[in-house]
Amino acid sequence: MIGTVHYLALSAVLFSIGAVGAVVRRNVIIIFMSIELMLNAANLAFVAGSNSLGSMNGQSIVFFVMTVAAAEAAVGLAVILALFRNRQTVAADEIALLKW
Amino acid sequence: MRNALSLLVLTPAIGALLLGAVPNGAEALMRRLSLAVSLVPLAICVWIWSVFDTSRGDFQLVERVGWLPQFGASYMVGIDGISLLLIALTVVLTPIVLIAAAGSVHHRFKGYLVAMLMLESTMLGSLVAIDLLLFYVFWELMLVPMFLIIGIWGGERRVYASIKFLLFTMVGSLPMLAAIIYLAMQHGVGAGQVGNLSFALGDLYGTHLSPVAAQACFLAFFLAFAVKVPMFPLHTWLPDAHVEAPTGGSVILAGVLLKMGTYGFLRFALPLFPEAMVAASYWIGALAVIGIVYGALVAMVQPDMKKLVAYSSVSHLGFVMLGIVSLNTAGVEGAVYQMLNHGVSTGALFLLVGVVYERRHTRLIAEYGGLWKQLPVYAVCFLVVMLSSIGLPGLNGFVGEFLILLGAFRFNHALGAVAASGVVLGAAYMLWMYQRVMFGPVTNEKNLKLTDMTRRELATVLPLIALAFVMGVYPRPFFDVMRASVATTLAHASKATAARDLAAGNQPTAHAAAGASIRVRESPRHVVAEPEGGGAAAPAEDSAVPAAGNGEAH
Amino acid sequence: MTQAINSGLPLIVACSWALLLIVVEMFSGDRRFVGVAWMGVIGLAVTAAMSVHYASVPAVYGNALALDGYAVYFNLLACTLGAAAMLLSIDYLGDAGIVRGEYYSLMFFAVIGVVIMAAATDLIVMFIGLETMSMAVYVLAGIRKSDLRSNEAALKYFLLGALASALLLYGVALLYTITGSTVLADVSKALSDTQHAGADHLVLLLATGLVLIGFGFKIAAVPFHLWAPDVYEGAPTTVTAFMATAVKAGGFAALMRTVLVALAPMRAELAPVLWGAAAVTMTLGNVVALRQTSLKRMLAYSSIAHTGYLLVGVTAGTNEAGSSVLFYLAAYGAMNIGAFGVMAALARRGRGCEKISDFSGLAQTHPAMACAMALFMLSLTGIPPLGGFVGKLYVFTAAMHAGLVWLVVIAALNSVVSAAYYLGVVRTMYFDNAPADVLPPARPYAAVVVAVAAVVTILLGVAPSPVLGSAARAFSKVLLG
Amino acid sequence: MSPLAFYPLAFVCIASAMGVVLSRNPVRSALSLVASLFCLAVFYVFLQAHLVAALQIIVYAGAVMVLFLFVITLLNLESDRGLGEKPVLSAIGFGAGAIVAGGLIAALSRTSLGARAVTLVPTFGTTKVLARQLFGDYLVAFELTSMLLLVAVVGAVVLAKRDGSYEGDEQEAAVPARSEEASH
Amino acid sequence: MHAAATEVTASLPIAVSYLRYIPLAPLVGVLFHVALGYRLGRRAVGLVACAAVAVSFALAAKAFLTVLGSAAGTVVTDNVYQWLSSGEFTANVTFSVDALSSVMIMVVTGVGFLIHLYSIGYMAHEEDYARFFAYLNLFTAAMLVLVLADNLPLMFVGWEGVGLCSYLLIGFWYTDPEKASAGKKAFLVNRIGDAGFVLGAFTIFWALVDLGQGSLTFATINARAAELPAWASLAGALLLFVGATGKSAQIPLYVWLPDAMAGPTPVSALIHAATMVTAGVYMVARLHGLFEAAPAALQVVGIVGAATALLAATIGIAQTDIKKVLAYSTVSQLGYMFLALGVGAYGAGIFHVMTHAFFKALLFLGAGSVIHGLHDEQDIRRMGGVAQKMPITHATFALGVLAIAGVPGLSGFFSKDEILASAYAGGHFGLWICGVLGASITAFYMTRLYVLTFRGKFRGDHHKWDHAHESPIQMTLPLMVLAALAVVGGYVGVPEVLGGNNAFAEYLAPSVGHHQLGLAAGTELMLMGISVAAALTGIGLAWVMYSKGPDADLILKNKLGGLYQQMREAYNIDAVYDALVVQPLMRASDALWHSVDVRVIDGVANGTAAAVNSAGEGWRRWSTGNVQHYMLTVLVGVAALILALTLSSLIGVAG
Repeated sequence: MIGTVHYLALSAVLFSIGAVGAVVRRNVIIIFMSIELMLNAANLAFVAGSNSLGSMNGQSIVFFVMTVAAAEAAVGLAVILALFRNRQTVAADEIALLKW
Repeated sequence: MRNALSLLVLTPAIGALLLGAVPNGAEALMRRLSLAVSLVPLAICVWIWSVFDTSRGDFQLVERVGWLPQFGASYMVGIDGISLLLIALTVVLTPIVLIAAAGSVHHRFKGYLVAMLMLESTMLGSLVAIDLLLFYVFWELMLVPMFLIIGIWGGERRVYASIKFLLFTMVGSLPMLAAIIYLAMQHGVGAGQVGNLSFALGDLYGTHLSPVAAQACFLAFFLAFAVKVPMFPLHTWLPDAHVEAPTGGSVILAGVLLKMGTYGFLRFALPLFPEAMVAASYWIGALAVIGIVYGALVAMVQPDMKKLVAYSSVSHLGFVMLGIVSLNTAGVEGAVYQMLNHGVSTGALFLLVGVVYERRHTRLIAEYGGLWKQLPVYAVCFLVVMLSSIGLPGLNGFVGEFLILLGAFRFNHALGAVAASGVVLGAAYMLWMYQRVMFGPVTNEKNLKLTDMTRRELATVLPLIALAFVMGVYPRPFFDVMRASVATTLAHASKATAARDLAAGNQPTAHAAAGASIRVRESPRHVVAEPEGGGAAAPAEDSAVPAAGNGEAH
Repeated sequence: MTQAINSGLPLIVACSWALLLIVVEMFSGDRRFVGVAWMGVIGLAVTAAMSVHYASVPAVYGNALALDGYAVYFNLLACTLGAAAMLLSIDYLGDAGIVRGEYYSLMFFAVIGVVIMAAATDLIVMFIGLETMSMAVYVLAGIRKSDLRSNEAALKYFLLGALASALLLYGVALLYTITGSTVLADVSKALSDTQHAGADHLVLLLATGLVLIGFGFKIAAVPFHLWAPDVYEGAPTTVTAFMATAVKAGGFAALMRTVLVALAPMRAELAPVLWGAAAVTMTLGNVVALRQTSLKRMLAYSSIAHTGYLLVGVTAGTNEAGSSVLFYLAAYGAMNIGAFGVMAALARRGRGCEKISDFSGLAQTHPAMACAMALFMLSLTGIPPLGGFVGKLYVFTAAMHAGLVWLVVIAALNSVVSAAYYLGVVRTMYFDNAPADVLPPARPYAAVVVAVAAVVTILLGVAPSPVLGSAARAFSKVLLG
Repeated sequence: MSPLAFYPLAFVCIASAMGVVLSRNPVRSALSLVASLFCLAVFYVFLQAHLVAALQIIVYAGAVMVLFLFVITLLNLESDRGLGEKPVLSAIGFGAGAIVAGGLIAALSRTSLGARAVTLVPTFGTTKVLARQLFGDYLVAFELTSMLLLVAVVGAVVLAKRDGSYEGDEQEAAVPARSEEASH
Repeated sequence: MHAAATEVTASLPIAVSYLRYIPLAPLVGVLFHVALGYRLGRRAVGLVACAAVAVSFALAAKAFLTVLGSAAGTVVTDNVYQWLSSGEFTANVTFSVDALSSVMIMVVTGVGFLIHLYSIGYMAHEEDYARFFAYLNLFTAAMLVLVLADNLPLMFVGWEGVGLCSYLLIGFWYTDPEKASAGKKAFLVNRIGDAGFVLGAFTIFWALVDLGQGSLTFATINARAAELPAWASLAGALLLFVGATGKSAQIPLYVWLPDAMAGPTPVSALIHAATMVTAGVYMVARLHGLFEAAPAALQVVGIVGAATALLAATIGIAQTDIKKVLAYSTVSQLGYMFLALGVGAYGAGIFHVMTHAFFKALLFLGAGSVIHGLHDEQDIRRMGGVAQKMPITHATFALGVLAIAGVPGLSGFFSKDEILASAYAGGHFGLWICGVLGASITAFYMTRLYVLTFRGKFRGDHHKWDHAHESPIQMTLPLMVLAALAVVGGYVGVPEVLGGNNAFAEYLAPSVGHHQLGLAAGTELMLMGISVAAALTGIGLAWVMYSKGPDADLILKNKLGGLYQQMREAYNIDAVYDALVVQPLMRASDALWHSVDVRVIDGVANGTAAAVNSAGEGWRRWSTGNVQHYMLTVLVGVAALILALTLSSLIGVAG
């Protein structure tokens, strides 16, 4: 029988994949997508939690997380756009002006 | 006047601010104003001296204003014999330095005067502070003006020297802050709650620390003060600081700043941790003696005059430390007196080196020779000051050194004997330097063009020479002022010292009896219910405001 | 019901004022948006005043927000720092090529974000507050669009911020799953119940770890500090000033409430982690700052070091330690606003004022500015009798009282290292002589802010009792039981 | 929900997540992200979170991912060489990721969650109940999110809209791109 | 208050207030010279200098007569003020004159006055005139303080004061580096002695404190000496004796006296013959109670005295510089004085001090007059026949030679004989033999000096001979007075066996005790005969060998072989000291400075700074600017934390 633990395990896997994706990829947008994936993993955990607890709080929290994700997407893409307009690149390792 | 001490501390600072407003052009106005400002503390000091009650060993003219009630720290100032003498030294040296500055400092003159006055203010502050935290505040503040003086008006390697001076002292003083906090906390431990913390020195005398904690705190205090003295292994900042500092800076650095270390031992380390201090007296004595011999030996081979005088300071202050550690009246009174002498003689030495440096812009002994013929007045002044520095009887150096050796000999024959050799070595390097500079034919033609001392330079050196003679021939007034205070300070450690002396095989010195006989007025609040009854009863701190009010509901 | 409304008034007024700001900005014609700036400053002042006025009645919204003493203290702190940053920006923006009026509204929103974080008693509301603030500051960091370094700063801050939010969120999710609620008080009660001790212990540990990491990023604790130097250096100076002071204060407000209230039962396991974080952060911040040539980047590492000192207070976790952190944040805020203010005052287009060498000989050319900067540097080092010293003293005393003797000794030695680079700046200003092209005269607004900051730093040192008292009162009711 | 349905769906979801990370072409990774979102939506339905599932598809998959695709095509990014160039970085990354996943799963497998047998109310997860909660307990949070979105929009406009602060636009007002170049 | 010496009658203190002016007068002179000297010209300076010493002489005479006139054991004291008091230690400025010090102040002021007079002539063409007389007056003041002091600390003030003046006066012609370093050497060697003196004083002081009466006045020391613990009195006495050897140029610290000849001749006469060098003798005599309490110390004093007497005499034979010969002769005569003290004959020692002051000052001033006449010629091998040119100097010098040789009838005979007799009576035969041997060698080298200088033909260059002339009256008058004193001086202490009543010893009895020889008249006369014979053989031998000229030295050289060369170079003890002490010290200090200060301590300081900087540089490189690295750090941080927490909780659960 599939219990809450399975769902949480799945969310953990998704979370790790997102984290790894954020680290290994050069393309900034892919990094951003990986972070979105991590957020979705958290959503899954919330829903699984609310299901196991039987209280609806989890689901309203998911609602808030989605709005935050949307807002983040808007600002993030705007930042990436502004950067692209100046540098014509989205590769993370080429954006290294500020160091040491 | 009610709060003489606060006035004493604040006048130079206010003067410095006034000076800041003076337009850059008016050099003459600046000189006169700065001198006038520096004379005010002198006047106050004279007044304090006249009103000072020499029979009382505890703090007088105590003022207390709440500053940080949450911590139990308050702006609490007071003086006793020892700090009065050092204050006198400071207020005498600063006007002299300001007069000398006119001749020697050329660029950013106003900044120099402001820094000097701020320095005087902070030094006086740390001498009058009897609240541990307030002392720490002034102790740290002293560094800043000195750092600027060495850094801005110094010689070639001034930046390295100023940073080295600063970091050496800070490495020493920050663990002390931790120790101070721990100590203050221990005082409050009775009531558990932080509120009843107290930094007032009077309260802290009786604090009970576990032996390990006492040892650790003592080591922290020792490190901070040993760097300042400077004691043997921690002294390498002094030659650099002296060589690179401008003349006025060196005078004040040698004259007063070095005494902060030894003053710290007498005012804080000894009364707060008597057992730890007495237990450590042997190895501190050994370090002091090493310092004496090492300082003298290294001074022998210095090519640079200022470095030589710097190492001689290491040697002289080795003597002072030896005197303090002997923990008997003769030794400690000799040590306090030697602090004054060193301030006078080494201050004068630096002024004289400055005189020649202004003309030839070099401090190398090899550059000079046969100056006596060219500058007879200079040579005679240099001779008298040198003799006072090597402790010729009849001048001030002898009185201090004689008493220190007397006390040290009582403490430990071996240390006393080796220290006596320091006297011989001291004469050796000084005379050799004097001969290479003053006697012999004029080797370097540049020396032929040298002019003798100007009236301004004489005005700075002659008072010190006169002081050297007076202090050598008639030291009574100085000893009267400090007698009761030294007895009280030693009374703190009397039990432990007596035990140490018994162990060392000679009878407990009469001072233990003398200490007790000097009527240390017990105030009920301070008597710590110790099983042995007497012991380190804190001396009555008859502050006007009862010291109990530390940190109730704010 | 009315009582709940009028005590929530400060927040409502603040939000509406921010909206008003956007509208006003649309209609203001001149390019320097002075009017908008003053509107912003007045708005902040009003918010602060109202929150103090209503502070007497601690309003609790369900269990989402609690405008208690703690929140009011941070409210005041954030508003003053925000107002200072806005005043600094008035004539800095025009010259720095930022022709966006929204600058002030975004900053206003950021302040509101901080207030929410401080007042939140529910992890989710705190998260939303955190995100509001972060969004605003991401944009502010990148607001000078034409400058590559500003874009890069915004990108780095955004990416790492998003990652940290994801981590924090996942931690909260796990906590929610185990304890059943996201309200701090309930979480704390649930955690202290025995039945969670056994099996769920490890998950709870991991969850608290993740939450700590989320906040650790915000206050730039090591090893999550790497973004701070780059972002501080890239962003416009006034934004950096805001970030270093108000944003950090917000981070600490949230961290303290979470760690000391919600995760209080877990503190036994957390203490070594916090202890380690504090020590490493202090040391790394000070040591790397030694090697910096750019003053902005040096101040970034110095703020990391001060995070370390603040973490000492958080590690101690007692009532006294909490109020010491509150006071330290105030003193630290004043010092940093002043230091960045001096930089903002002297910066001009084309002639940057970011490298330490730009300040050589400042004492001769701008004595007042140099003196103020020296004052800030000394206070940051902890030289008495300035605010920095009393702050450190208070934190050290609290930590010592909580038995963290060795941590205090490490902090003491760190102060020595910090003396080297702070006084390195003083050395450059006073010892070296001025270069040929002298820095332009200081800007009026910025000079005022610097002067006020200097006075506050001195007052906090000489007569800190009022602020000490309010900090202690503010923190007194935060800890449960 | 029977294991027969859970495992294949979980597998698809994980595969599409890996697709996001590994695929070289950004468009393909965007689409695989959409696929994983759909799987999640299905899970939500099984977890009786019907409204959330719907929102997931409409808001997330619909709006956000469209925005991503829009930006990707706007910048017409060509595919980069994926993980090829930085083997060390990828190795450490995957290692750390594995540790995180392993640790979490180990911790979760030992929790007492399994023991909670809770029978859900039939109306669990319906819009009415969720709405009553949103406007009841979470009213404050709800209002604050509105402000959050406002900030996001204002920010996006400030950054994205072309307003003459670039060289290309007005020469005079433009700021030399590298004015405050910090020469290290 | 002043407990008298054991066998001395109780002293009756007479409080006066004029004693303080004795040292004050020359001090006023010094101030005058320093302030106005250069402006007022030579005559005024000379006048004031001599006047100052004359005043002291008058007051000294008054004190002397008071002591002489009143009952035995009277002490004239003048308590000026309390100089120092700290804890148990107190030191007052108190001057006191008893029999012993009355003799000393008379000698110091008397001989001093004559030498001041002589210097006016001798230094006539010196441009630093005022500076010379300032130093001379300062010296007289310091010596008077030393002699008049009633306690050890005040004596030490005078003790180091005279050391300083000898440094200044030896290095008077400072332009010549040789002379300057001679002055420095004198001061440093004295300083070593003074260190011993100070340590001795401390030992005694603390021992007395343990007895309950902590005070360093001579009366207390002598009174309580017996009660001191054995080690304390022995150590105290020996350490004080080290001070005495430093000041009175005994083995091992005598090396500075021969080099002190670099100073002007009147300086040598005053300081290195008559007054300063006798300070050590005076100190030991003054503290006779202490030395008696430590017989071993007395033994050491006697042996050192005898050894020095012999050693210095042998060196004297081979010297060619007129002043060097007299210098070594002084060291030898001082040896005699210490020999006297060693055998307990304090009176005889002081008697020899007085007589030696007369004839040695005479000899030095005579030599000065010769050098002055021959335009700074000091090598006796290039002199000869000076008698014809300088009759008065010749006559007075001859008298001096006879006196020092111990020819009966002259002062030297009486004092030296009393010493030898006491040595014999005390059973110290070894010391007695050394004494007699020394006496003959002394007679030998003095006659050699006299013959080579005054007898035979002039061997120097003719230019000098033509200009040679007798010295002016200011120089010859003191010579004549001293010659008279050298002859008459002895009659004060004629021993009973020769019909005298040894008034001098009687007079000194209250201060230093007087113990009868206890020898049968016959033995005493026999001893006298032996010493006279020794003297005459010395004189005759030298006369015969050297009447033909200096080549007689060659005879001695091949007879004594290498020893003679050693004697000529004074056994090059200087080189030994230099190698043993000075060079190692310099090398050590150089090594210390470079290795310890620069490398070790600074090394550590700069090392830590460098370490912190390199750590900073390392961590600085950590922020590479690439976002991926930052993300990686965060991820690794998370992984590390998760790992740590899992492990700790597993251990926790398992543990």
